[in-house]
Amino acid sequence: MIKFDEIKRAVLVSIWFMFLTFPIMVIRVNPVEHIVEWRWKNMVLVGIGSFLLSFVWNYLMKRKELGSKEAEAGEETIKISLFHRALNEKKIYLPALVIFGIFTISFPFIFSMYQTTIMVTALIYVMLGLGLNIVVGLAGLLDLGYVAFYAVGAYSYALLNYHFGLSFWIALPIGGALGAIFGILLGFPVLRLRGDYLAIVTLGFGEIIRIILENWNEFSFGPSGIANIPRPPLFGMDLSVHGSTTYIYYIMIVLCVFTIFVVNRLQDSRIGRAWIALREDEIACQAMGIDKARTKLTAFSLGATWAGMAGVMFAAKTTFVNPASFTLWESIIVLCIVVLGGMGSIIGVIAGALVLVLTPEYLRAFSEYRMLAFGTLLVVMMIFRPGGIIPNVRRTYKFESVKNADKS
Amino acid sequence: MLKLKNVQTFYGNIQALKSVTIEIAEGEIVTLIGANGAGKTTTLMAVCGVVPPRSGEISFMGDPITGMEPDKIVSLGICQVPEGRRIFPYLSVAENLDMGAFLRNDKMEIKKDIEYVFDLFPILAERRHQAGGTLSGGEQQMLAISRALMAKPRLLLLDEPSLGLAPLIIKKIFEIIGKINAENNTTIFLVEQNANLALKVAARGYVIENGRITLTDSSKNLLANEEVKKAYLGL
Amino acid sequence: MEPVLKVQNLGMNFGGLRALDDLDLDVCKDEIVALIGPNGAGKTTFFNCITGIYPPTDGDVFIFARDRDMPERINGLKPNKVTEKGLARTFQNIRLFPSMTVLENVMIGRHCRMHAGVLGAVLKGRSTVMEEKKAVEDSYTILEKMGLAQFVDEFAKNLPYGAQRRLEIARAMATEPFLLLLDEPAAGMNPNETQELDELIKQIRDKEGISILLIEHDMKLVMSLSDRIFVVDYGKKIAQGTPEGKKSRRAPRKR
Amino acid sequence: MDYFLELFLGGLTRGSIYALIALGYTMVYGIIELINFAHGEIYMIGAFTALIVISVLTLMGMNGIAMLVIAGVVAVMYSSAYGYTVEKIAYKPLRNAPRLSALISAIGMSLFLQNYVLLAQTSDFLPFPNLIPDFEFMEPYAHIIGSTEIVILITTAIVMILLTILIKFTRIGKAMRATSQDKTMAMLVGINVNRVISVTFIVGSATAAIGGVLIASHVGMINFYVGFIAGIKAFVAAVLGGIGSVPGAVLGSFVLGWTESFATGYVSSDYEDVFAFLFLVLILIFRPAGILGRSEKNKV
Repeated sequence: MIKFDEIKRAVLVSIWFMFLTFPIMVIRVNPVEHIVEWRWKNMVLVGIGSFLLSFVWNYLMKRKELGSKEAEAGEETIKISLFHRALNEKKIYLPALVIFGIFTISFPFIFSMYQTTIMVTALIYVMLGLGLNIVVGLAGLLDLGYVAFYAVGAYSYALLNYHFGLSFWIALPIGGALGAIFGILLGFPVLRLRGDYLAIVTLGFGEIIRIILENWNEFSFGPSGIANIPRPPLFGMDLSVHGSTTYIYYIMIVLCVFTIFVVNRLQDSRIGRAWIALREDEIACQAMGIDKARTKLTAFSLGATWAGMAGVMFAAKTTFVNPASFTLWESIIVLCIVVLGGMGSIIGVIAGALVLVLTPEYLRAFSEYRMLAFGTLLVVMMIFRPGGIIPNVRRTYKFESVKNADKS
Repeated sequence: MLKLKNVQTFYGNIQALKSVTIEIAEGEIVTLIGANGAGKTTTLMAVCGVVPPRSGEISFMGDPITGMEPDKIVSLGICQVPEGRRIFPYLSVAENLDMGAFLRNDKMEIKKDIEYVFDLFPILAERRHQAGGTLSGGEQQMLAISRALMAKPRLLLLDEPSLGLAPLIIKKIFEIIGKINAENNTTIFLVEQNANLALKVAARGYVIENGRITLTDSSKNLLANEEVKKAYLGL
Repeated sequence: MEPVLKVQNLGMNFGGLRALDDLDLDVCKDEIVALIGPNGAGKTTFFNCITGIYPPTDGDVFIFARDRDMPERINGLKPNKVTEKGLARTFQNIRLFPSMTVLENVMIGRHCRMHAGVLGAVLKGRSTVMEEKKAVEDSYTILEKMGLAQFVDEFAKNLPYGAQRRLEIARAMATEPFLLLLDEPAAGMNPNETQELDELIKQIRDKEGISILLIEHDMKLVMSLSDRIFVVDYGKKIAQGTPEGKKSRRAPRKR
Repeated sequence: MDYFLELFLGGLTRGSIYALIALGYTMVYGIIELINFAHGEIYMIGAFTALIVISVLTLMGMNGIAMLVIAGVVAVMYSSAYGYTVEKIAYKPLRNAPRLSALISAIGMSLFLQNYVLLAQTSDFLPFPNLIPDFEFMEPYAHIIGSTEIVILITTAIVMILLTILIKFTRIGKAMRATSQDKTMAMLVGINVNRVISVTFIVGSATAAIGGVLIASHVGMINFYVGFIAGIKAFVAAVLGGIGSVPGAVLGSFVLGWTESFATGYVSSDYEDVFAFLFLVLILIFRPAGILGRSEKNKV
């Protein structure tokens, strides 16, 4: 039943939005030719649209409140853990994993090269997301300049190849190592900074790297970038474009599995515990004998290592790098992947990367509106599902399970 | 004057208050005692509307105030001195007092009341231009009480005024609490962990355990009660 | 009696404020020493100076570690280094890691006695696995001693208040200290819990051989526990003595 | 010397504009501890609204400084309305959520507003008429400072003074200060915290709109993306000064303005931003909470 109050509210909302959008939606100006175009139709659309959306919004808000009520009554725990229980239930997750594995392996043969290329991009973002997840999700350090390390990786392959003819397989670890070194370089001065100060300094660092790449022509060839970067070779064979895309796809799969493996191990280790403790209380952490500086630097450099390797992959995939690929927006998108997917949750970050990279790609049909939709998605997700797509339920150390394992 | 009926509140997944019922008459000093985390502070925050109850009713002077915005509740004459004092650290003592009178417009009266609280706590007059954050714990407690008095409350809620203070200062603060009640007929609802002190100044008391009121009686009887003695008086 | 901690002429300035002034204090082996005084007297600042949270402006802090006969100066060391040397502390307002389990909290205390690095974590070799297993066992043993074993898998934030205070002590003990610094351990405890704490602290001293320096307002607890008492006010030491001698003298200065 | 003075005044002008935008950042941050990423877009919408009003009024035959004033007033009105609405939709439901969630929501809002203007208007740069006449008395100094710059400096000064009065002496200003220090306590003394937050967004958006109109007439063109870049700069300025501090935002803006101006003038314009960011990093190393920021001493 829709109540009178709600209708009144919706009418007010719709009037407010008609007023709000009036100059920008209705009037279009062309100051060059002195033309002013009046689009009254838009006003009607905004009015009707906001009238209807007001109901949807109210309904969702009510459900959100109800949802949290249920959670408080202890029902939500069952709902959440259904998914996580599935993860722990061998009968369910093993077959799922097998099916998923077969699907991933056969992907390039089922779908077109175009699809494979998109998937490679998505996988690069999976890697970036998992790397940033170490910094933001585990250690709780807000890094807005993550793209800098991505750029370091990409340019190190491009430049090493250009000057010394280094091959992809040598450049990959070097890119990772250079990323780590830059991570430490950035980490040192910002160790004392907290929260948003850290965010802005890392942001600045990202911009500095980009601007230097753009302007230092002798070093980086400026805005025009470096072209003709070789794709990864396979035993000296020259692969066709199609073949090498498939090849890169498999390299990416292997790298992603490797990343997941490493991040997973790190999470459950002495260092992983220290990160989480550091996120919760720095002072108590130090009082417990944890070296704050070292622990933070480890997080920074590990995160940067993955960005560096992802950068090498990016250069190898596109065969061309220029500074325009490493803007602040890239950092923001990677951060969105981590938060939207579910901070600290590996599956969540993977899901986040796939959603955020693939959605805009497949929304190309509505290309004009896709960024608008993307922005809306971010806002709506954060309001109605703040934990992310797959919220992290941290595996805690269960003492009994350790004990039982001893006996068996 | 104040009535809580079957009030329940939640923080996230945890139920903080489980069906709390309390009644306070005008002019009384009533205390609520209990252990850390039993729900004392939550009860006060529920009355002030900061933690709105999920169910149950709260009424003040016969009118329901459940779910009202905190600022509306304050304007009715309910004022709280919260746990940990919560002085505005970068405002001066005078400005802090000014904030207490935020909802009032009677400049002359406000001036008089400032004189009154300076009379109660002369040390505050000395420090009127000092930033609130630089005061010592005891001075901050005095300032917090004064700030609440600046609102001319009909019902004053005090949350652990003795917390972290040296015994002599505690004694002084409790004397003043009695004085405020006697001089202005201000009703006082006192939450304390220091049951001994609280039951001496209050006429009646409630005991809260794990979000439930488990006992209510006159202070005299509570002081004599074996359970209370064992758990809260350390005898 | 051989000392484990010796503090000489310790001074601390915050801007123009002299928070600590020429403070001397020492703790001997197997001793429980109490530091008392009114609010704002500088007790917690004293703790912070010793444990490296603030570097003291002047004076010296010496420790006499078990396995070394030479005193060691620890002024200005980072807090984590101080902890490594064998001084562990708790906080006035409990600072646990709320969304880690009880066991994990104690395991964080083990951190500085463990060695596994990034590579160890990734490769998960034999030594890492063994170390991890040992850390779990050691932590559980400490929890048992502190009477917290039943909470082992609970989140720290869900523990009752008294248990949180004890967990903080357990976490500090996991760092294998020779001196434990307790900042108002009984604050906010009811008389029953305080009684239990009294026994617990004595046990830690007697069974573990850990010396204890504590700040406390609850005079009953101080009198029952401590071998010696130091009284500070305005950052200065104004008296020191043993509990019996203390009682006859007047209570600390009023404000 | 003239060159130095020119750069100095140029830096001051830049700084003034950064300050107008940075104030919004810092005020919002002071109250709800949120980096309002969409703040730059509010400024851009202010500039666009002004351009639309000017175009319409020009068609109706109006001209000169009166038109600029009308455009400015409408821009301020609309920017405030947008700021208010953005807060209600994207931030208020997240009041108790983790801070990172609110930040992502702000980023989403920023993206939305950019593309909203892009779709409803155009992606091209549009020329923005400079309606500030060349003052005759400025003639002898024209090589050092132009009329537009003078107007910018004076307007900024007036806005700053008004804002200081608002925060220091008015009732709502006191409520703002109290809210920024302790939200729960502010509620307990009877402050309507939601209203204070709304007012903060409105005031911050209004100053941003003034900045938007001024910079648009200074630079002479706008597009949907100008808000993002200016927003980042202003944010840097706010952090430089100590985010949450109003005088800090102003000081940080001037410092940033001068750094850029001198770096451009004496070194190279290519690396203007590099210098700005390096300077930021340097200052934060020595003063981790910014020039005038309160270094939060973590109570142990």
